[in-house]
Amino acid sequence: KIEVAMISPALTSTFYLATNAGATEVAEELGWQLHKLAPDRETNFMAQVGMVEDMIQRNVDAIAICAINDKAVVGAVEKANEAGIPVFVFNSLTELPGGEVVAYVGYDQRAGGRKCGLAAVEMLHSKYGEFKGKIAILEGVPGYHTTERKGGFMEVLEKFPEIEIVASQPADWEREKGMNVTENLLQAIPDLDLVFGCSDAMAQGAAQAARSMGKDIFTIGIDGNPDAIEDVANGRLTATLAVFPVEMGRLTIRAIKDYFDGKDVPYMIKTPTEIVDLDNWERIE
Amino acid sequence: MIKSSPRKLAPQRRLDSFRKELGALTGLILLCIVMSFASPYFLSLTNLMNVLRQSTLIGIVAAGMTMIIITGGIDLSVGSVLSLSSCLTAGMIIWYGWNVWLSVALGIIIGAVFGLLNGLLITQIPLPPFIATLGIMGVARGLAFVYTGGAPIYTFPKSFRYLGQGMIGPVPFPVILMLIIYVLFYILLKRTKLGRYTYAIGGNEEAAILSGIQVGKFKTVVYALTGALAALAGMILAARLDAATSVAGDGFELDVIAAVVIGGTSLSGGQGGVIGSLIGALIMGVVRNGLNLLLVSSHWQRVILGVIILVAVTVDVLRKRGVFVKSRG
Amino acid sequence: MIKSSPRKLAPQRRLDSFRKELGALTGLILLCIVMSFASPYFLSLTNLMNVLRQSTLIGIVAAGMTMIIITGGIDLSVGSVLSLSSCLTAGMIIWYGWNVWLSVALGIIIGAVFGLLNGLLITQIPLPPFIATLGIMGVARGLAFVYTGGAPIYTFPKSFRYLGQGMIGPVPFPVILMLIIYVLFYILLKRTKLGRYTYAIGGNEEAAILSGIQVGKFKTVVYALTGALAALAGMILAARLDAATSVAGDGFELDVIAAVVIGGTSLSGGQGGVIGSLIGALIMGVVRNGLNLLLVSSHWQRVILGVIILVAVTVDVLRKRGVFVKSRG
Amino acid sequence: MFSVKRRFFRDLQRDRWAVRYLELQLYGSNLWMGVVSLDQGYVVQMQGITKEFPGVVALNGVDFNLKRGEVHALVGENGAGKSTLIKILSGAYQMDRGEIRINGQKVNISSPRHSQELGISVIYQEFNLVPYLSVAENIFLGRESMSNGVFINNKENRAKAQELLDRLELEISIDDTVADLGVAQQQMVEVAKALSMQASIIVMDEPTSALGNREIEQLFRTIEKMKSEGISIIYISHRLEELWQIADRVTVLRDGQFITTSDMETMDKDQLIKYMVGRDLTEQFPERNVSLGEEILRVENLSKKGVLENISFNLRKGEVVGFAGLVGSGRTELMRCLFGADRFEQGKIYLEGREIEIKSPRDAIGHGIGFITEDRQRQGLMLVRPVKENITVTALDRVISNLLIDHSEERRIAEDLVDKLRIRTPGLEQEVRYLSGGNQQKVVISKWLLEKAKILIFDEPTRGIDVGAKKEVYSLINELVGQGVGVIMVSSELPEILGMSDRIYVMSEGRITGELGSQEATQEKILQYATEE
Ligand SMILES: Nc1ncnc2c1ncn2[C@@H]1O[C@H](COP(=O)(O)OP(=O)(O)OP(=O)(O)O)[C@@H](O)[C@H]1O
Ligand SMILES: Nc1ncnc2c1ncn2[C@@H]1O[C@H](COP(=O)(O)OP(=O)(O)OP(=O)(O)O)[C@@H](O)[C@H]1O
Ligand SMILES: [Mg+2]
Ligand SMILES: [Mg+2]
Repeated sequence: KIEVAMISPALTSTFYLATNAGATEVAEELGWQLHKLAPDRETNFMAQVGMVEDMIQRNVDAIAICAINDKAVVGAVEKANEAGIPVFVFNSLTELPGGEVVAYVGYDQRAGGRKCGLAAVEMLHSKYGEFKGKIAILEGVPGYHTTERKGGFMEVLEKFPEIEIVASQPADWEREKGMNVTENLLQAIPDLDLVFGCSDAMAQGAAQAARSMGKDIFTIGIDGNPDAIEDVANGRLTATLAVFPVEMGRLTIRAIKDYFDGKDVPYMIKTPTEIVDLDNWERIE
Repeated sequence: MIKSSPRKLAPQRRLDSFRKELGALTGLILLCIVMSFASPYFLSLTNLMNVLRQSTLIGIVAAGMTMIIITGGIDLSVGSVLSLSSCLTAGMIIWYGWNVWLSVALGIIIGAVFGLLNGLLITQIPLPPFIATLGIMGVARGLAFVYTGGAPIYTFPKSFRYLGQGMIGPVPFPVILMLIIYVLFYILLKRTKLGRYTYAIGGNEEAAILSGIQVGKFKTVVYALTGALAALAGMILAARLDAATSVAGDGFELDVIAAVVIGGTSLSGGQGGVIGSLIGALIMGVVRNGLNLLLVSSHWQRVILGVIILVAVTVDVLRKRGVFVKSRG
Repeated sequence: MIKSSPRKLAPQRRLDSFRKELGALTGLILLCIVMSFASPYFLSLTNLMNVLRQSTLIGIVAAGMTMIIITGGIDLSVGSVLSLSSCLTAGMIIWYGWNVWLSVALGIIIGAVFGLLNGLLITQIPLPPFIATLGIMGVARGLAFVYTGGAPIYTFPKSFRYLGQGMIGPVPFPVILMLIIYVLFYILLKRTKLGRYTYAIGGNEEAAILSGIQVGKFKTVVYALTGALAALAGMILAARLDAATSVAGDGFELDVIAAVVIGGTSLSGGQGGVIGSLIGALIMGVVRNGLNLLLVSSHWQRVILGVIILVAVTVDVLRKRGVFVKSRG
Repeated sequence: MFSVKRRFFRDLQRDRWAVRYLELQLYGSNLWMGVVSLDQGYVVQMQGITKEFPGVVALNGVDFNLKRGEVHALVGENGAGKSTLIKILSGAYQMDRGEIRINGQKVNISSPRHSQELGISVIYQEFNLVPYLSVAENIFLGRESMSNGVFINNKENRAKAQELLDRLELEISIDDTVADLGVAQQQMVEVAKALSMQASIIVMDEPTSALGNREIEQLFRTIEKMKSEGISIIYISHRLEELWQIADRVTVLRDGQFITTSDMETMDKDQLIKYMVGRDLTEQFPERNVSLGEEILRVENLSKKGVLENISFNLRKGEVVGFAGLVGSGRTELMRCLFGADRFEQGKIYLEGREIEIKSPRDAIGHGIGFITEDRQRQGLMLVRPVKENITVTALDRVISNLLIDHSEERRIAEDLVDKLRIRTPGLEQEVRYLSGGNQQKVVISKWLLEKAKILIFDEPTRGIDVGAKKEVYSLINELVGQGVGVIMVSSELPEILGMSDRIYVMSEGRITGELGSQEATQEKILQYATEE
């Protein structure tokens, strides 16, 4: 029986639950055994590296990992290489600076950020009939995801100098902080038009804050978690970038299967992303 | 006849003790003055209400934490208990469709039970409070994850949301709740047996035992109360966010402890009071709000919050030192 | 309180004290036996080396933390200091291209300086250790973010990577380093003035002052040492991962404190020793490793780790109670 | 003058700091002038010392002079300022005004360390040992001998410690942990520690208050020896009788004021007391006329392994039963068992004829038993809480109505007791830690007077309290027995036991070795039973 270890950064958000769910689905079809591991929090990469080492001990047949920190996991990947265990990376398309990875499965976060940026510009344009408005950004804990997503978003917005980025504040991926920060920002910037959250949870918090203060602003998140899509459907969240984590999980296991079958596995497997708003939420799984 | 030395007048002394509790108030007022000059948005009614609302969670739990710290203990588990009980309540309401208020009551009872567990570990084994609550912190957080599977539970009925989002006039309902809790805890500490014994235990546990105080019982009650408050804070948070999550309240315990200590309650036990803790919670709220209003970058916010904690407690210590100079090596 | 119990002869007493330090050893051995039955992968040489390697960070910092806890203090800032100094060192090596060992030395000095700062705040103001180090924890973490901008600094030269990845025979270099540190700290505690005074300060600070011990100085040294160890751990981590990041060591302080307490050092100060802490760190390492090997889900891992902390310290307390029966109310 | 010089040189060989001390003398000023002034003059001169605490003037222009090689007693009521004066000398407190000269040189003593360097060593009133360190480690704390300047030379320290203990004829092991020692043994360790400093000035703040006769004799022999070596001693005590035995001169303080200094020989006890309290005080043990009632307490065959063996005794209403014995004879242990603070294995306790079970202090209090502990700081008081709260803590129910504490009632009750026991405090809200030792003791006693007890256990009740207050405690005990309370009094002061008890039990090694009626009891008989194996 084939054993695969699927190591996530943490199981504290819906996202990795979804990737795990997709992976489990396919693994069960194949009759494989899937070990789903994750450290206690998304900052604990010491524990994550430890988990890779421990899985090498268990001599699993393949390791799929979404690194908390792509640089930090290289040593562990090299060890897996030495032990002859193939490594797959999911939810990232950034090449590790070392170690051999069979394939990367993920969406382009920067491109995702760009999509959100475009959506934001569109919203503001539809509101004012011209390119203007004020945007605030809610950042996650500093690191790769925040950098990429915010970076992509900014790439677009830089092209529209009339649209002002009035604030970029930390909310640590947390819904509560997203809410508190937005409440405060709405004080300082009463004519704020749009909040872009680097994750759904923060965007949802922002939306909640606006509602509680009786303000009408646009809110955009990234992830497309089921609860966020529901919020979009109910008009509580303006939009979210769906990145189809379940599909990502499925694709990861299928890639491993193809590898074992000796088929050609593309080095970069891109998963789709799509902006979900009131118009198209019904079509999203 | 032995001449008794001149007795200082009672009223002045009482004022002293009051002033001691209000020590942090000066800090709060100063901070508010600075803020209102620094940002024109600060002094608006809605912003002040925001600050209050954002301080309620820390504030509510700080009331119980104050009592724990006065007994000479500490509780690291409040953040996890907050999360676990809000998740369980959310599950009852949303997954099982139970009556809202029954679920809330059960959630608070669950919080109290975890507090009780802390108390029993601390008094019956006895484990040091730091360790007992560190263990329970892991257990409660883990159970919250196990129960929810890591996904948020969301969309509450309106009645429940009132807990976090309701307004009474211009004042948010949770703020009213917090004030009521503070009135109750003030009376509890100053006017009841439990309160008096809380000070006695922190003042000298052995003497308290030998004075016939059931130290174990009273300590346990204090932890249970705090557990209940943490659960209540969990409800308010869930109601406010319209979602209960297993990651809520991560690092919350340190904020609460900081608020209590900024408020002048000493970690060595036996001294302090709840009014100071309320002020401490408000100070933390004003600082966070202010940093947002001033659009301070995320990285610097952490630095500044750290510095504020240090400065606030330093001022408190120096103020007290004015009264009693202790020699050191 | 003066406990009465039949007097013991000197040699037996000394054996007692040794047994006390090794109390946690029984637990470690039991755990290993259980694990080797539970998982066939556990007892392999590479796995044992993994466990050792995974325990080095907690282990190294626990040596210093033990001294701090013996003085009756605590240090919450070790995780942040670990991160900050590793980021700064990484910056020196990678961004500015400075000499590797100079940068490492500077990084360790920076760690020591933050420890010193803790010590000065605690002894000169004086702030309670919990608060002083809580503040510094925020400040150091914030500075790490400010310095790196939140992005990791990566790809070290090979010479630096040796710190974390090197092997001496089958044994990882950091493990050797940890053992050396433990030998040094054992001697430091048992045979030098600093060590003796560490116990004295924790046992009765006032008596220490009145005995003419410069309590402030010695305490500060202990915090500075721990800061240096935290920085060293930061280097090892960065070298091992080949990247330094500003989020490293989040929550690390609680693991370190747990290891020290599991090892039998009491949070009330005056008692304990480093050997126990090493064993405590290994216990935590074995448990984490074991839970991974047994494929326990991350949600349950938290619960189990919490329970293990509670059980380990409970056993320790009950074992000690066999000797000293304490009355409670 | 020659002998003084020789002593300096012996010091020089004996200890390194003495060299520094000598150098200080040589270079700092004129050594030989110093020695001349030493010869006829004073090692310590304190002039116009003033120290204020918030709300209290602890010392007001006090003068104090100490001659070389003398034992100088310092007496005064509780709160007179004795401990404060010596804490200023030891560098624990800084004075507000005044001047201190050591060996004729003006000094500004800045810290305990500085004071030690000046050759002053202090045995403080409250214990200052580190509980988890061994006896040897405690003795040399801060002054360990080192080998190669890096490592502590444990062997040498232990040898030196053993030598000291032998000199004091102490039968404790140098490797014992201090926490495991009894109060008296701890006190002797403090003495050993002070001796080990080879100081030229030793201050003893109530060294005998925790000691039994045997230890006191040892201590006095040691003091004599030190005196003959030219060491000067400041000796504070409330046990006035012993002053004539040991002291050369005496200085009296009252209310922070200097009253007089005089030779011990020219002073008689009544006069001394008059100086202390400012009025005549006669009849140390007040008359008592109480007829004994029926038996209120009977203890049968109480045993606790290794500590107590087959203890049986009884107590009647209105009776004062004294428990005498050497230190460590198990009296405190027995009382703790009786009070439920410790567990015991066997034995029965009957209260008014009915067998009762006592598992915790609360049970004991519920049965009407009160216990005034011997260690006030560790077992009696909440030091950071106000006087008021300390007084009412045992009987909080009396001031609670409708679940709430009635603050004015509480104040009234507390104020009554403060007046009744003449507790010297600036107010009811003063934190107990700022009271003088004796006043702290009174607070401990007062909290048991609120609770209507049937049986009160006094463990060393007069430890550290002044003559006037002692008499008040005795009157209080009389008043209590007059109301039908049964009193058990544990005391290491034989005169007190003899003067107060209706009956005396003598304990030795955890057993009751004798029972004496008040008529037949004498010091000799008690001592004989007390040393019985
Ligand atoms: N740290 C302090 N803060 C405030 N008041 C103090 C402090 N220390 C002592 N006092 C007060 O100073 C006065 C003198 O106290 P001190 O301890 O010197 O008395 P004492 O003569 O040693 O008495 P006793 O015989 O009871 O030990 C007392 O009234 C006491 O309450
Ligand atoms: N911590 C201890 N370790 C060993 N033996 C002890 C300890 N404490 C007391 N003992 C012994 O227990 C017995 C009873 O001591 P206890 O303190 O009850 O006596 P006591 O007569 O009240 O003396 P004291 O006047 O010191 O209170 C003595 O044999 C004593 O040596
Ligand atoms: Mg005194
Ligand atoms: Mg006794």
